[in-house]
Amino acid sequence: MMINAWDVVFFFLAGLILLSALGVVFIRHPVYSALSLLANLCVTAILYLSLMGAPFIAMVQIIVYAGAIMVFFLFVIMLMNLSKGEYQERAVPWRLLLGLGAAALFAFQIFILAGEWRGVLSPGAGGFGVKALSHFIFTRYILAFELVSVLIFVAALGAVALAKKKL
Amino acid sequence: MMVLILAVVLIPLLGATINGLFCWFTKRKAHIIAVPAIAIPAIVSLILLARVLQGERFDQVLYWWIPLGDFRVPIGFLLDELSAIMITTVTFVATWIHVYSIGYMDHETPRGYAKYFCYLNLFVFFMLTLCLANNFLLMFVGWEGVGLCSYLLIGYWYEKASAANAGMKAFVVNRIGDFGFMIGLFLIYKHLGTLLFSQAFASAEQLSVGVATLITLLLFTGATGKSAQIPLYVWLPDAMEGPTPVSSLIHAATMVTAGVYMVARTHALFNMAPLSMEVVASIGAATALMAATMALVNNDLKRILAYSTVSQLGYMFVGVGVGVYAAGIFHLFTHAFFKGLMFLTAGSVMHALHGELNLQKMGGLIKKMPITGWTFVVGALAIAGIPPLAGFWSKDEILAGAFMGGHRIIWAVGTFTAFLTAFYMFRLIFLTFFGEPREKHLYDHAHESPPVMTIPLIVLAVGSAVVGLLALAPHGGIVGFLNRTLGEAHEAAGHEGGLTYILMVISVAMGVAGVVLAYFMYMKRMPDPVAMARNFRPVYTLLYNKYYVDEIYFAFIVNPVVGGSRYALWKFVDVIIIDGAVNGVGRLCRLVGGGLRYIQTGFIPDYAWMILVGAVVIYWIGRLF
Amino acid sequence: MGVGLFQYTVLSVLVFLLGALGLMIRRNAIIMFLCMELMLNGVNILFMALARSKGSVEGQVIVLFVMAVAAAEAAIGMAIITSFYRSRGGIGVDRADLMKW
Amino acid sequence: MTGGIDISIRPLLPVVVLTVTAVVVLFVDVFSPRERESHYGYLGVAGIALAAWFALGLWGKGSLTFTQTFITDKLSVLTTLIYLLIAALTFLFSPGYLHHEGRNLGEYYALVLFAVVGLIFMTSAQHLILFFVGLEVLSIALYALAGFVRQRDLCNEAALKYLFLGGFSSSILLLGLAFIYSVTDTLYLRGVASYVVAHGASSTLILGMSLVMVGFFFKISAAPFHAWAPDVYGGAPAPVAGFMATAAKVAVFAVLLRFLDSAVFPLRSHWMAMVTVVSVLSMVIGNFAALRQENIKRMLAYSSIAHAGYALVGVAAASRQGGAAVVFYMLAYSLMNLGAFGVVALVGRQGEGYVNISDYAGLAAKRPVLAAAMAICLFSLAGIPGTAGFMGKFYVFASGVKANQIPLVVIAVINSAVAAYYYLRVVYMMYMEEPKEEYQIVFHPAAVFALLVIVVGIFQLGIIPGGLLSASYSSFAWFTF
Repeated sequence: MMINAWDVVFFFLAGLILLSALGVVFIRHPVYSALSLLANLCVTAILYLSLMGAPFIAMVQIIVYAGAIMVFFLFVIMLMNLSKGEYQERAVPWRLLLGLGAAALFAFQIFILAGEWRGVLSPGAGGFGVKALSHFIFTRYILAFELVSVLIFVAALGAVALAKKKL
Repeated sequence: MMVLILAVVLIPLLGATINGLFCWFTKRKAHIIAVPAIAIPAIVSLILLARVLQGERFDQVLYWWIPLGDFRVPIGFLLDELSAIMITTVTFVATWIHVYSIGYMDHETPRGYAKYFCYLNLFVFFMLTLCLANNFLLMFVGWEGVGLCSYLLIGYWYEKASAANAGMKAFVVNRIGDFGFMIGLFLIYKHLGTLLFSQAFASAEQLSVGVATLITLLLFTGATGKSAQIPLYVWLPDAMEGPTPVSSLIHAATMVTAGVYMVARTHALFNMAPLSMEVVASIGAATALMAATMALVNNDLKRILAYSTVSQLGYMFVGVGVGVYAAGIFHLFTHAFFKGLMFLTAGSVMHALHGELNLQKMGGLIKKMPITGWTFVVGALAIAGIPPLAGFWSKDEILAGAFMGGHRIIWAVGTFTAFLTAFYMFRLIFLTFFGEPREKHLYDHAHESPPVMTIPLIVLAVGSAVVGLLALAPHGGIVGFLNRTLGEAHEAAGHEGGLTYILMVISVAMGVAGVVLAYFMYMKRMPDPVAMARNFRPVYTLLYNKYYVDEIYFAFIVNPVVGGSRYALWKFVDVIIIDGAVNGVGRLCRLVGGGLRYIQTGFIPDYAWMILVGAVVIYWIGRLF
Repeated sequence: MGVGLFQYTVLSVLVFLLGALGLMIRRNAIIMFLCMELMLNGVNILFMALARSKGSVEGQVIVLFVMAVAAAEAAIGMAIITSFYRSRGGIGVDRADLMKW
Repeated sequence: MTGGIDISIRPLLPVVVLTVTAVVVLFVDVFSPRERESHYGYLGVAGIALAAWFALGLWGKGSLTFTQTFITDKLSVLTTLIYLLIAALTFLFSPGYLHHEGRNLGEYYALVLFAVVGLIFMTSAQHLILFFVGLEVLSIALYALAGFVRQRDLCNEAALKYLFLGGFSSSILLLGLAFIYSVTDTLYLRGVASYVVAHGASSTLILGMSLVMVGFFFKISAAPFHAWAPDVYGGAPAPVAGFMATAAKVAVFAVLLRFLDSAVFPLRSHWMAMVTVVSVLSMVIGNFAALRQENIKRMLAYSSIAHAGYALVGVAAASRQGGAAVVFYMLAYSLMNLGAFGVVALVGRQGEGYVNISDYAGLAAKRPVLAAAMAICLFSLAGIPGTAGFMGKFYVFASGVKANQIPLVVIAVINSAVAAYYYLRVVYMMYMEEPKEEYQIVFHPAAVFALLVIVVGIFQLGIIPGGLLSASYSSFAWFTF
């Protein structure tokens, strides 16, 4: 059986994604944890770009997630200027075990269905352009798209109401 | 006729609304609203009864309460022989109890006074709804409503912790019974597709015996709660914490009989389920006996009456259980008079003695309060089954029905209970009204109650004396009248034949024996020969000559019964098993609740864990089915 | 056997579950929030893979919506965490213990 | 490219009005002096009234617009009216409360209005992504509202808990959507159903369905996804807790019914089992935990878990009657819960220092009207006949019986018998205990008016429920079950 070069890319990226995800979960310091998530999001964007032919989504992922949201997170972390004692959590083994157990159960129930996922992904570029995307957004998803504007507005409104210094 | 029925139901509601909303205005004048609000329906009920006597019936839907497709529940009323008797009884007794309350409650705060009458009227409204409903759901509304009013009225003197707790207990125990009723009601809807009495009973014969048994047993569960039968009777003695007129109206004359009424009303279903009938009769007999034995040893005036009520309700269930529905309802009818009367006299005694209820502190009160005393004696004679007073006729009817129906054991239990009934009632009388006063200062302050209280006593005493004679009215008397609705019971239960008279003699003898025994036990030791010998000379001389027999009887029967009831029944069965079970369920619930609190750690990661595991569980449940 | 939907689904579910695990074992509110973003990212991977395997761009459109939702949640989430930090002087969720039982 | 879009503004009118009102409130907030702040509530109520008028105009005029993603049917109109009623009542309760807390800001009213927008989109959505975005609008507004009195520690805690658990559950829901999409190629509700009819069920689809239902169950606070509810309702400002406990629940029940019916009805043997188990767990856990609560808000929260369980009996019936019963029950439940939380808001006073059941001792002697309103709400919650709560329960249970769910109904009836205990404990406190101290309750006329509306509603639904019952019944006319 020949090993496809694209498969190697996939497993490499998947490994990086999982590794950085592990980093998010297990790194103690919030800043490094956040950076790990940043790495995770960037690698995911590369995955979208390289294997799924979705350059637009990849860009949005980088700009919105990595650019805006992550900077926001980091900003808040810096703002709080946490002392070492605050982020040094004691590891609670039984909680870890219980959590792992629950996650394992959940993974088990999902992975036993593997036989039902037979779709094949042809790797590489040549996906959909922005035009195809926008077609969907402005037909089937137009109402949802409009609603997203309300969503963002509500989030901003709520954030201001909760966090503004003087109100 | 519709207008009259609506008047009967709605006028008490109107009274309650006025006193409820404007209690700050009506205050001490609340009775001016409340008494007519119940007296007018009483008069209207008599008119309705007269029209029913002429053969009129009424069964009509006012409007569709739930008007959907095949699921339709109306608000509608049914007036037939059964409900006519019920509403007449309820309104008549309630009227006099309202009048009595004017005197009894005059120490209350003005607003409390108005509130009291508001609750009382509201209660009558729900009771009449219960009696006049033409479908199960409306009946259930009345059923829960009387429970609610009972809760409010038992807890009326809420400053007393015991009163407030008793109210709570009554409500919760009643709810346990109600859930049986509600499930029974759902099963009726499921199997018969209707909740209307007329349709349900007409198609009752389609039910299989098993389903009918299940339904009737569930309905009977409701009845045991409301009518204080084993095992749900525990609330009734505690309910005596309420004002005495309330005990009289709700916990003796009307609400507690709702279960009996319901069983009689649904007799078409019970007829389909012989097993349920057996259960009803057996529980009724067991309750009658057990409550009577417990009454033997109690020293609390109202509690004795409460146990006596439980016991008499047991009789009524024996009646409906052995199939002589009319006799059960007849006993309900007479019982309303004499038990209402006895509670009111007890209230009168309390009123005179500043709330004292202990028999051992009383004695000789008849000299101070002759009307109260003698009316009580009338009531006691009635309950003891001494002819020609009311209780004799109805109790005899039930016992004869049981015997003729082949329920010999139940008959024997009932007859023995009749003996006990007479005994404890006269023990109460002798200790309270006769003999030497045991607490001098209480005695000295005792006084007869004002006329507003004594007139209702006299009226009800006359009622207790004469209503039994309705049994002798033409066309089969009241029983024949009720049988127009309830259907002829066993053919064998006819009134002819020597056997009937033999049974009658036996039950009278039992009653007399009880009275006599009580006399010897409680008067002989503290003789007041002048008064007693004059009043009871024939009985006195008769029994005096058989002294040793009585002594043996006492040693071998009464002592074991008394001792047994004290230690085995009251201490063990009542306090530990039944009270324990009912309270234990409550405690268990609270314990489970306490345990459940600990999964609520307040820690977000734990909650997230619960959600994830819950998701797994839900998925597997869905997948496996 | 090339890389197919199966591998992508496994990847996405693993990322999702790592996020969930983080929510279940961490106590630092900000890191828990990062883990929530991780969960959403996991779902995104699945939607992207579905878009690819079905040859329909719809999955990608959904991803855009999920990103918008994530951004909104981040805004409100940071506000709440800031507010919490102000009132409790820290962001350990074990400080949120006034309400239990 | 334009052929596929059918834009029609009429069905959106209520939403548009609400959005505009929210923006107007914010503008007024900017340009108004601080003293006139209490008028936002009335402005909001006016907007709600206008929206309700437009919504009423849609009754009976069904439409399916925006490339079949937005449906206007009787169910959505009826529930829209219910949300508007809830929001209006919340607005009547809020000004007094917020004024005391020094947080009577335009943002509050705008957030509530936006939450209603989210609710309307959720119930009208025929496409699961539209539903999801609507759900998020609602959730984010509620996160902010839960922590709105930000100087109070409890509020912050409530907001934090709701944020994390809400986010967690909506991620799970989203994963479920992904699985459903992977199987059926569509996220239209009807599309899912036609796929199942054509191709049969697969385990992945059941997985997706169960994950989506976890999201629903979380929002209606059904056990075992209920753990957030007591903490969040207990910590959130009382009017907000009332709003969360009612509006969101009504909406999610409506969506649950829509989803189960339109999308996965062919899988009913699977979801009926799930709903049944969740229903039993909710009733038992909610009731038994409520028995031991000393804090009245937490008690009401646990009771709302139990009520979700009762209403799920109607869902498990999987019948038209069951659906109608659930909608009816939800309105009844909303009224009585809003009333109870409204009284809590009034009695709690500034800082909600008085939210223990023992703080209600003797309320009846000092504040008879307030106590009477509370007692009526509690009696209704306990299911005393003559009140809305009884009628709702009866109708739900009857539909369960009809659908042969006898054991479930038996459990439900037993539970409602147990429940009487803890509701009556509060009544007992109010009417049968001596007052501990002077009650300094500032009556706000708007709040009293709201209580009046609620009490009248409770009796109206309990005594003459016919109109609403037929309305909710007809709102399921096109339902296949």
